[in-house]
Amino acid sequence: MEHRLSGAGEGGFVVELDGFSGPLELLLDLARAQKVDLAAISILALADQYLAYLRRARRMQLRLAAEYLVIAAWLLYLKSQLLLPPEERDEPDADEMARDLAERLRLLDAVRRGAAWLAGRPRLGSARFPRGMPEDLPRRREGGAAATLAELLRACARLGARRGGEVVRMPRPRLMTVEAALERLSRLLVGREWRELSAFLPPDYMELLPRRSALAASFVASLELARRGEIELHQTRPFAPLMIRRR
Amino acid sequence: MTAPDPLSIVEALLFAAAEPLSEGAVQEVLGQRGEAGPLLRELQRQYAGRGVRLECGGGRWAFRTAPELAPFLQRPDRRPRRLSAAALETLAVIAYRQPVTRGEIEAVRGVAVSRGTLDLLVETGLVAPRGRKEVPGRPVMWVTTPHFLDHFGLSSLDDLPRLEELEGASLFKPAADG
Amino acid sequence: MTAPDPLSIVEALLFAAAEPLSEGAVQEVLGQRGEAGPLLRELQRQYAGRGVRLECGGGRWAFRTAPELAPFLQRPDRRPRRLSAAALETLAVIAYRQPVTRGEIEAVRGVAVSRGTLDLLVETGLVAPRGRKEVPGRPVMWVTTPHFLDHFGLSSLDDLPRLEELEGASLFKPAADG
Repeated sequence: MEHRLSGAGEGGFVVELDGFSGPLELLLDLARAQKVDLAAISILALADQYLAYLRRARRMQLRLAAEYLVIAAWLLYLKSQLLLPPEERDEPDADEMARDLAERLRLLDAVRRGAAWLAGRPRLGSARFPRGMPEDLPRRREGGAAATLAELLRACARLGARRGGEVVRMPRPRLMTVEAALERLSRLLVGREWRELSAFLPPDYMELLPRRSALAASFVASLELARRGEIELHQTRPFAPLMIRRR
Repeated sequence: MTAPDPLSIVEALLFAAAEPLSEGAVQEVLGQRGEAGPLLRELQRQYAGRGVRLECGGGRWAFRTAPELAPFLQRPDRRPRRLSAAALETLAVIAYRQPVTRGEIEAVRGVAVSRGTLDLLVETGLVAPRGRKEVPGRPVMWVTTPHFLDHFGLSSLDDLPRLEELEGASLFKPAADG
Repeated sequence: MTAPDPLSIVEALLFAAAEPLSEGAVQEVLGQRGEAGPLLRELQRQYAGRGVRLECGGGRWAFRTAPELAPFLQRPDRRPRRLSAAALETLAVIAYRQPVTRGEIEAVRGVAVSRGTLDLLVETGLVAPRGRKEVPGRPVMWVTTPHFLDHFGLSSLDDLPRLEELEGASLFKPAADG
């Protein structure tokens, strides 16, 4: 089955494959060429068909949309896995991946048939017509508005587009910075006796989040002071209180 | 397919027509399938006494609801009012930010909200006042009504796409006319 | 003035309306004069086989011209907006998998839902947002509307052929079972 390749895509050079809106659709069309039930298609044959198709497209010096190449790479990998005996595969679920792909193709196929079925229905306005001169009688309560959901959503979208100029103010969280902790520790730590690091946390940082931030900042500050050789750190076991003293 | 009944063709034609049709116009559609004159009169006879009549005025034919039924059909006293772009936008702000004061609506839209706009939205039953904001001046806050959901066929306010979705996902991205 | 026939009231009401009416709306107009349900079904019976039919889609009733008369009623100025193949396919995914997120539609079709496709479907009143999926990002889910049924002449979503039926069709018949 031969397909024409034509039509310039929006990007100018990237060419969409004629009639296919994506790789999955191309795969479906190729699968149909196998003329078997979709449940029984050979994924190996399909991978070969797909790759051959893309090679032809490239010979015609068409640049393919990236998504086609991604699927090509994936199919190539899947093919390599399917060809190996199961015990030598990197991908233990290669058969399952192949089944998934067949399943997706079947679903897409069914949905496309559903779309064709809908298109063939006697549609309102082309095969069935409403009253040409409605008399606007009913609905007593409808002294109301005439606006559609689409109109409302369009108004919403206009708001969204304008939102750029809006200023959002958030309360500044009271968190301790490492700089502040460094300054505080250097100032408060005097004498050479061991003291608990937590004893140096500011007393007004009692809520959970500020307290954690103060502890974390003080810990980092203590590491920095130790690195500078100004203090010593000591901990007897994991999670035990961290003791510090000036050198 | 069996050939359609010419009377059915005339009936459907008149039903769907956007204006009263002359006998000649009906004949043109019928072609060789029948004679417009007798068919129109037969149709008129069939509809006599029903809720709908086939009327002929100035040589043109049209279906009309029976005039004596008018009192029972509850004609609305007002035609539904079209909402202006400004009104729709105000409605959108209320829908997303409710409860919201008029000042807050103006801050979002960047323009003053005229009294008439809010009045119209209240009259059409789409929004209603709900309490006051505890700030200086105690301005009224506005919310959407259950009728709002009903009118737009939404099951809850949650059905409205978020502004980011409208923006990012291209849904109703305002075109250049925005 | 003699009391009007309730069947005539229902007939006139539906004839006058542009949009389909629910049984409840008809009952509201009827008041104590009759029971909407049986009257609607009687009217539908009377119009069966005529040029105009009383159709019921999603529980809402409307007169529509008989589909087989379409060739006589085509008017170039009244064609509905064309739906592209992509739009129809998107619509089919929504119809079959509703409620469904944009991401799920894309997964089925294997391509991004292009800008404007969902807009068009909302614009034509065929789909609407309904609720959100409880996954990260809480994306909006999409469903078909009552107008979707009216537009395609369906009485309910059950009228859609089942996907499994569609799957087997024509092209994929296993070649004479080996």
